[in-house]
Amino acid sequence: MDRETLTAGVEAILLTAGGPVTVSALVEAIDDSDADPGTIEDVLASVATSWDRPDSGLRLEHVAGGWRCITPAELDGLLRSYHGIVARQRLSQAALEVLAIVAHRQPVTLPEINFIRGTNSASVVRTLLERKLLRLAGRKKVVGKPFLYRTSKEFLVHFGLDRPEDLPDPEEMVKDETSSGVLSE
Amino acid sequence: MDRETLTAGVEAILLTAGGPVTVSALVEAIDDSDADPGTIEDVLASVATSWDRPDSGLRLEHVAGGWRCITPAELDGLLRSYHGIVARQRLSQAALEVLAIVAHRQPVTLPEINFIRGTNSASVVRTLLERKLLRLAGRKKVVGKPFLYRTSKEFLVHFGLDRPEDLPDPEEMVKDETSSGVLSE
Amino acid sequence: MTMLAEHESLGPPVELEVFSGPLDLLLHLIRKNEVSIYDIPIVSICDQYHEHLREMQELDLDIAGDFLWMASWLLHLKSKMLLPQSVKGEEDPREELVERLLAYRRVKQLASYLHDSDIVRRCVWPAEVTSAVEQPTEVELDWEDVDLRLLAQTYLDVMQRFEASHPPPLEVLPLRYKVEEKMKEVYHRVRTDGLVPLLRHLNSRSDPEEVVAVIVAALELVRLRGVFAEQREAFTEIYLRPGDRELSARELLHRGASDSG
Repeated sequence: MDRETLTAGVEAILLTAGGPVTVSALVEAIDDSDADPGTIEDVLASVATSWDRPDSGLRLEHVAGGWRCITPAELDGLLRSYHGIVARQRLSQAALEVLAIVAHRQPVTLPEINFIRGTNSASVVRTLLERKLLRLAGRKKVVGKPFLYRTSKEFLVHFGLDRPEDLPDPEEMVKDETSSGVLSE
Repeated sequence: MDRETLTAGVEAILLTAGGPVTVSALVEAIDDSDADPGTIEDVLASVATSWDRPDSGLRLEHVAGGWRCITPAELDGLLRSYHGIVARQRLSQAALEVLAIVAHRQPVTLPEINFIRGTNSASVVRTLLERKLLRLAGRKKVVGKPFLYRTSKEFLVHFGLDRPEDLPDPEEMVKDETSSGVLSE
Repeated sequence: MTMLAEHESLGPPVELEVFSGPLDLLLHLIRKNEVSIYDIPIVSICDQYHEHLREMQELDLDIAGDFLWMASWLLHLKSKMLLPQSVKGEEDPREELVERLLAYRRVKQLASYLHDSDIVRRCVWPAEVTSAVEQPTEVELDWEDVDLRLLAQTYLDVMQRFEASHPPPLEVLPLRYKVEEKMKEVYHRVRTDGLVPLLRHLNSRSDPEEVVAVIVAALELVRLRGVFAEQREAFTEIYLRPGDRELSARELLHRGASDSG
């Protein structure tokens, strides 16, 4: 294996490993007469150098378990900003659960949601209201007059439904069918 | 922000994103007067070029409306060796046919898919939904309100497409082969 | 099990291609016979199609209804084609079949493109660096990926979790025997007979519900001191004898009323 391919291979392994990579694991995976531990160490050093530039978003770090890819610490602020933006497009498991409960049992109150989930869902409900996926639908005529919640127009649009009644029966939706054999070796 | 820091920042975001990153998300995250969409596109192009070398294990591709970091295909053998992956699943003929129908005619219902294939595709559709290659996109406004299906973002990423319309037109593909006078496989 | 899976698990005993549907099989026959899709020799193709189904049956392959439906369509076309030209009318009876085959062939074309693409794309790995900044504590979903199916599955999971932590209360069926009746019965019998062997009395009842009612009645009578219970040794007969209080009709009713309430 030529040095260029070796370097590319080491980089690719480091970038798909999801954690520290040892020299011995690299030697074993590459399994080439040109790839002895000394050469691999050499390649790692050159990768580390080539990444260590001001216009690079990658660094190679030597840790207890081996070699690991990281981003330079000075870019943390930027990354935090990006992940914050992405988070707005995301839904937590808790939010999905509340949405599923409201969708299938609407109109429903917060105490009812809390009872079903076994945990306080006030902040989740607030977030879903802010994201306009839930809406207020009056108050329930019981002690304390709690607010009633329903899914919103935006909710229907997202799921391609005309009316809340078009929501399919969950059992039917998930019902298991005979194995399909879609996948083959 | 100077160009070097900008490049490093874009690289770091792309490498930690875990999926395609849009230019608009980059602009919003960097939030800098120097980082207009044009400049970001410029930076992306230069990053793509700088990674596209024989000694690099990184490539930049444009899929599903965004930019995504991948490893070059020719390093697959090495990566499989490192990750210990021997055999690999492939999509069955039935699954590929259903994907082709949905990709080409979306949104489409199960009865429509069944008619075109001449055979029941319910279990295949179900498996493709589970694998997130298809997604439910509401119900059709006809008797029985059948579900509508579309290809997913995952489908675009898996097949390396920017949009579903980027698939070749089957009409053209068939014409090519009839002009050569032979009915093909 | 699908034909595909079955075929694979057994290993093909003879050379028999697996088709993804009747249109697939039909296209195969047209190709094999090197005939034009626009001018299908229906009689011959129909016979070959049926021959193929017969082979599948011999291999005990489960033939889906779709294959049989196509078989009957082909037979229908065959009978039409055998009619003299003048009787057939102007329209070619094969027209609809040709259209279906053309549409399906386009699907196969695109499927074959996707097949190649699938193989190539599986060689591409996502390159990723885990950043120290964003380590989401819980799995978050892309709102774009949330569809009706995921919503339904989530709802079922939540309700299942709820039911597991809130087992339904034991269902108490209304007793067919009223404790108050049994109290009256036992009390009067003890007053009349002076000594009643409780276990023997219970053993003579075949209905467990009645046994329960009698035991509860006896315990209640003992509590009210209307009867006394005696047992000489463990596991021996329990005798009921009159207690030191005479019970009013109201007292005999009281317990039963609160019990059924």
